[in-house]
Amino acid sequence: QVSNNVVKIGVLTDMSGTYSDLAGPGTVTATKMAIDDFMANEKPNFKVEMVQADHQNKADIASNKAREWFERDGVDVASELVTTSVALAVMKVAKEKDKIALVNGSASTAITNKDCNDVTIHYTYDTAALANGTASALTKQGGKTWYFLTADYAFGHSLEADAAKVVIANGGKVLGSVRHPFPGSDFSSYLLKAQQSGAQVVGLANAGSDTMNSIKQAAEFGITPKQKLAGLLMFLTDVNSLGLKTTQGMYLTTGFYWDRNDETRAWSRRYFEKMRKMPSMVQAGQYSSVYNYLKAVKAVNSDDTQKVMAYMKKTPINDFFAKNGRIQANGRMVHDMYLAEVKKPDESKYPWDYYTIKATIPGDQAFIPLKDSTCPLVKK
Amino acid sequence: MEIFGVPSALLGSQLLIGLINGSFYAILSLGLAIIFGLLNIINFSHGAVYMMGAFAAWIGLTYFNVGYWTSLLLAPLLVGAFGMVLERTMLKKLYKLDHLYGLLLTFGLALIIEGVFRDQFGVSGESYEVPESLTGFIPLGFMNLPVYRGWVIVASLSVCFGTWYMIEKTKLGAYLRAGTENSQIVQALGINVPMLITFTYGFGVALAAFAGVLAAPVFQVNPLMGSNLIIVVFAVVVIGGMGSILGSIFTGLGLGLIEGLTKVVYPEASSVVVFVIMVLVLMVRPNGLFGKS
Amino acid sequence: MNYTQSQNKKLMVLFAVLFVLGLAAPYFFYPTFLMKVLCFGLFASAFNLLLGFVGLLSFGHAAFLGTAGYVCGMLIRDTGLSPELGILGGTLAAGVLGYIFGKLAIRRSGIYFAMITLALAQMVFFIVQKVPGTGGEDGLQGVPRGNLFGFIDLDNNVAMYYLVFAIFCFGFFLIYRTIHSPFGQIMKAIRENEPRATSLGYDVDKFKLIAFVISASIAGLAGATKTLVFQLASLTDVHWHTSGEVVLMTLLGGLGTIFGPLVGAATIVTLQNELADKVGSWVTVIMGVIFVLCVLVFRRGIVGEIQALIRRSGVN
Amino acid sequence: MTISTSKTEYLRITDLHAYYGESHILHGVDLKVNKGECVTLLGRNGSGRSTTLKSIMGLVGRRTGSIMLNGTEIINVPTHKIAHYGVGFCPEERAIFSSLSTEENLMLPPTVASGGMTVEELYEMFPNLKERRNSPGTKLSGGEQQMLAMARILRTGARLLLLDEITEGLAPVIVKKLGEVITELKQRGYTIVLVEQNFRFAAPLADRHYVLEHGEIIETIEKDDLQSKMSWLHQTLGV
Amino acid sequence: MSDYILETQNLTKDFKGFTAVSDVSLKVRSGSIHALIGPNGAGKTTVFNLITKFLPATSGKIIFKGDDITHEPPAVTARRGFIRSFQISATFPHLTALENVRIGLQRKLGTEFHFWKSDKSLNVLNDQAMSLLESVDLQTFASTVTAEMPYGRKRALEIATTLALDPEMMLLDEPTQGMGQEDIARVVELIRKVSTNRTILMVEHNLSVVSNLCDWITVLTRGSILAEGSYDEVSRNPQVLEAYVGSDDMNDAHH
Ligand SMILES: Nc1ncnc2c1ncn2[C@@H]1O[C@H](COP(=O)(O)OP(=O)(O)OP(=O)(O)O)[C@@H](O)[C@H]1O
Ligand SMILES: Nc1ncnc2c1ncn2[C@@H]1O[C@H](COP(=O)(O)OP(=O)(O)OP(=O)(O)O)[C@@H](O)[C@H]1O
Ligand SMILES: CC(C)C[C@H](N)C(=O)O
Ligand SMILES: [Mg+2]
Ligand SMILES: [Mg+2]
Repeated sequence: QVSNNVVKIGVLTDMSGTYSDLAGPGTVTATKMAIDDFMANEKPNFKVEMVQADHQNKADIASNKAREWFERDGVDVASELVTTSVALAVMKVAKEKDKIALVNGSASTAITNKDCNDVTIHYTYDTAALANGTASALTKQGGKTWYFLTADYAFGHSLEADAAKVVIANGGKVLGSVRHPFPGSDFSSYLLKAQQSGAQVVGLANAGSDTMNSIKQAAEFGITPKQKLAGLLMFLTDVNSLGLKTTQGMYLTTGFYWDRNDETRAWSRRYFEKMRKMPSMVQAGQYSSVYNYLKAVKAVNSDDTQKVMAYMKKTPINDFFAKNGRIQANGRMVHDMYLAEVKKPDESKYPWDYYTIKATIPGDQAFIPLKDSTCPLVKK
Repeated sequence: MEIFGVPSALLGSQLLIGLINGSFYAILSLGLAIIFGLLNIINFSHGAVYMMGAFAAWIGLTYFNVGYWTSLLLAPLLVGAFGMVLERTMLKKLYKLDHLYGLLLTFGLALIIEGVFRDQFGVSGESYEVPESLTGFIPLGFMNLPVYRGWVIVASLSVCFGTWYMIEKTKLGAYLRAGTENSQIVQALGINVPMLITFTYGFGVALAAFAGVLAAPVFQVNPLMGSNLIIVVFAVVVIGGMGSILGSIFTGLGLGLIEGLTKVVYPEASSVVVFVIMVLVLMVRPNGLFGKS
Repeated sequence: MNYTQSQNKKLMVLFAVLFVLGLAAPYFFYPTFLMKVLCFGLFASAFNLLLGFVGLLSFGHAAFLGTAGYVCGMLIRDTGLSPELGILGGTLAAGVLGYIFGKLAIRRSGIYFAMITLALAQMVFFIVQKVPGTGGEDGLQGVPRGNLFGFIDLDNNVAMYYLVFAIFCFGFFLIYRTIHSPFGQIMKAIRENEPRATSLGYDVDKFKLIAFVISASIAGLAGATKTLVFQLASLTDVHWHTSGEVVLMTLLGGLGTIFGPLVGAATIVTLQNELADKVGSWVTVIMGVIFVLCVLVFRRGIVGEIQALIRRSGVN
Repeated sequence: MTISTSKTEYLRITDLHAYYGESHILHGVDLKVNKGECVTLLGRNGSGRSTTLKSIMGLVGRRTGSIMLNGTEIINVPTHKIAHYGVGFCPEERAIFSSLSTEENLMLPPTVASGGMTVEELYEMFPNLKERRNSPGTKLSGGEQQMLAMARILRTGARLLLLDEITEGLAPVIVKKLGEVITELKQRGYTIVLVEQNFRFAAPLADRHYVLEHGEIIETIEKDDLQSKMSWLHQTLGV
Repeated sequence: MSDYILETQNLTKDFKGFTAVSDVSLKVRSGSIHALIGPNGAGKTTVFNLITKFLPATSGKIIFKGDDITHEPPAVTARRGFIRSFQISATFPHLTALENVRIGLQRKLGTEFHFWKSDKSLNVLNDQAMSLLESVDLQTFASTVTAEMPYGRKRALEIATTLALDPEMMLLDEPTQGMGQEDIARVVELIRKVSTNRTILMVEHNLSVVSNLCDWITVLTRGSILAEGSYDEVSRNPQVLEAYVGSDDMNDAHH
């Protein structure tokens, strides 16, 4: 009963902008891998097609494209959707057209809280999980006073707020914060403020090139190593381009690390063959979410949104990406997160050998518990 | 001691930082002003060539083991030569037309250059280390000034004032200024204007590339590093007075300072303050601070 | 005289043909795409009124598009106004903003005019980003289309299309009329020789200001309509890239031609739509190449080149 | 100033056509100037006199034909090189540079040969310029700019002067002075092509007059034949 | 009301320490043709610019028909019937000759701001425009785009456009500059023709034109008035001869 006997997956991502390294073309490749693997392993009686588009991090382009896909092209699911504004816009269209949104790159907890809906799955990570990993680890290690450098937009605010909550909950104190325009290039004056504040930890509630420039300049002004820098959101790609010399010793939280076990290594090597880069958590999450979506379609033998969503929400996820992952009523995919420390240059033995996994944060500690969700779908 | 509720030490350090950023603005807007002056072209690709300068340094170091100091000389030369090729093959055809066309062409070029670099190097960019000889701090009392940042100020101020001197006080500069107004007649008076134009464009581009090399150790070397900057640099040139050399230097430094202050008082507005100033200045002085009517 | 009369007749025939095509279009093309083209076509036409016929390069036109979009969206979503009133409100807001911009910028000329409009638009961007209720980076999402005059359901794409088409025709006609009016005649004179027009006793600034407000209002009309179509207003609409894009659309289509901006808008919108998915990150490179070619080879723009071609073959 | 030098051919133009874009302006101009001679180009507005001078300098879009300067073909030589061959051009729009002071304007063109006038001589000739030497070029009055444009090329040592309407807008007292200057230049062996409306000024200076109409030379009048052609000139040009 | 339509009182203009016009008190009699002559740099153009408010005066007053207009904006002054021409020809190059003149006429129609009206509503002005073109002998050029007209004809067109406003007073800055003899004669005739019932103030170097046309002459040197009077008076003034002509016969200065 799959309509037209084709399941159409749309990959809507940032193909050329700031997030194109951590998501972008890599997620397209991951999607193709998922489809190919699914076809080979599960031998379904329907066809699977993929379409892709570049949303350039613009909510309007994304919403247009999604509308066009759903209305005209018979796309069943819009996936990846990096950056929160894009995700929120596409979620609205998906809801209106009764199609599915699989969110991977975006971070904001709003997706499964006040802006949640019943056609969305937020898969890879969110700001709460990041805060619960990095912020709590550092506070527990004795970094009791914090100063935040925050990108002045929804994502930054959300990350700062979540991290501050965790710091305070662990007995720490937030000495202040400064909001910088997004995107920025010179962070020295904010870093000086952070320095002047005397905080033990400087929390970077930003992402991408903002984080990278902050880290680099912090070293230049001698902020590190006197004060500790916490990159609240750092991807493997960021570490790769900054280099270990600059990032060594930093803590970060990730939903996936390629070199964690044999299963992750096996998949990542296959990915590497195609992209000549190791996957970020977003790219791995994209594969996993698409694969599991297709499995659900096959299981219910329908691409009907409600049926598929219902099946996915009740079926645990077990693959190289997640063990015992489950999708909550609000659309949040709950799985283990990992606290990683960046290796020193001389500890790194082979290419892409960047992290030491310090701890596994169990899913229910990493993500906001369902009872605390502000999502209207969650019946209290 | 406190000023505006800000400790004066913090204020001092912020002003100094502002000055450092201002020196980037100054070199970039200087190049833009020179190009606008003689070619009547608003060089939208200025940000892209700045980025190319930074990448030239990075590529030099990574693949050819060319050090910082050599790059500081070599990158502007290479990128400048690239600029000259652009001028010879494309810009040349636009001189008789409205400004608009030059702006669009260079806008297109910027898209191409940035696109190609993005495809080659990705958007996260690359890291370039501060050269060994310029690491460390100068303790100033109210802050530790990284030696490298100090060097940035020194280098850019020398380049700016050297350029100013060349243009305002030498014969070559007189040719340039005259060529700015009526290149046909200057040529009829016996000066090789096409060559002059090509070199001027090359020089302006080289200045941007020089700024790029200076910036490489401070900022992440990134294909989009210039496109974020270019609008602000435009604003600097306009506030200083289009085509005015001294104007762009002083305005660049001044705006750096003002931006620095804004970052202390109301950091979110630091990206818009330059535009507020631009409107205010143009209300009072329609041709910019140093512009001629 | 005869020549222009026959020209006029041809133009009228062309208008009629295009009108019929416009009516039939949603049955052949994807309506949402057509609506986007019409909105940007109107926006570019409004811009062209200023640059192509008055000679003022505004580099901040996105401010009008965006402000109207946000105002319209907020009126409809947050105060529950009907779509027609929302659009009206957005258009008025853009007109008022145009008056303010105009007052501040009109005395400057050339590149200074362009830059001061850019600066003002950057401030608008900043304000839109900061003001509560706009949704900041996320944009103003979830604007309901509602019912036109209380009974036409705009969630129906075809109904929505005809509304957009009607709005486009209205705006387009207003621009055409303005160009070919007594006012337009003086505007032309001012563009050709400003000091002379002053010396003939015309208050040049006032003319420019009126033209600016008309252009801003129509840009606003386009922006408000766009918000209704996409049910969303975002920072892109007020970003300087959009101001730049409209320059490109106008130029690519043919500066100072009646249909150029529409053709340019259609071309760019199509390119962005179709190309982005096929070539991935090379899209910016390809766009760049198109602009470079357009400037170096087809300077008159698409419509301008076609006109020149017709004129040449007509002469021979 | 021997007879032989004054008879050497210095400039010869053969079948010169010039175009601005699509409009064909000169339709086969032929003329020649010997060393040390002064010739004028006469004609109504728009007859192509300025275009002839600009064609010699290579300032016109497209040209065909031949321009021989002192035995060298220069039609395909870039403008700045022509100047270096010793041609000084005083354009009708004066083209004084506003970002340069009067003195910088004066000093701008490179010296192309020895024997040009010194700055002192020039200031003596045009005292207005001396007085305003430090003020920006375009702040000069119309007439002062005209003087400066003329003075500028006298400094360089150029031996062939192309002068376009140099008396335009000048007070009679200066016009008279310019007449004396040209006489003196001729004595010094300069070759001069003069485009003039002011026939009263040009007539006594010229060795030969070329009359242009619609981009063609319709008449050549030697100095000695001037009297007899006066009424014809009156008719065609209204002088 | 005095006989003088325009008066300046102690008009002075300083350019950063350089006094281009100093203390000029000029009186222009209604209905006369008044010439302003003087050596280069005397300040003639500057006086013009001051009177037409293209430059602000440093000090002094400008009085037009008894009203002090010193600080009025230029367009307002123009609407008083006080129109200037420019030293370089000032037409609207891409409009036809007829349209050029119509621009002048349109103001009287009062529809200049009507952007919602069709431009066909301007056709009522065509007859009037045509007759103005005839008055300067340009009827054959009516539908020619101005850029394609010969220089002399452009000057004539400019005058026709100015006449369309039916000005009481016209200021002409070197109206014959750059013209051939034939055109000069035509323009002189034209000026004479339009001067009926009007006042004309002109700057002119061509003394034959001045002697031919002008009722009254003011000679400026170094920013101040050196002499005033009829052509005969002025041309006999030895100071004028020395400063302006450089010989003892004014007739030497005729072209
Ligand atoms: N840049 C140009 N583009 C197009 N046509 C031109 C250009 N310059 C001159 N012309 C045309 O060329 C013709 C000859 O002009 P030219 O300047 O040589 O005349 P002239 O004899 O010097 O007259 P004038 O007294 O006006 O200086 C005129 O018809 C003029 O309109
Ligand atoms: N804006 C200005 N700044 C400084 N000096 C100026 C300015 N305008 C004119 N001058 C000077 O004032 C004097 C008078 O200039 P003006 O143009 O009025 O002369 P003019 O009498 O019209 O001369 P001409 O007959 O040569 O056109 C000149 O010496 C000139 O250099
Ligand atoms: C780092 C980014 C992928 C996150 C994105 N900026 C967001 O808003 O969710
Ligand atoms: Mg001429
Ligand atoms: Mg003058």
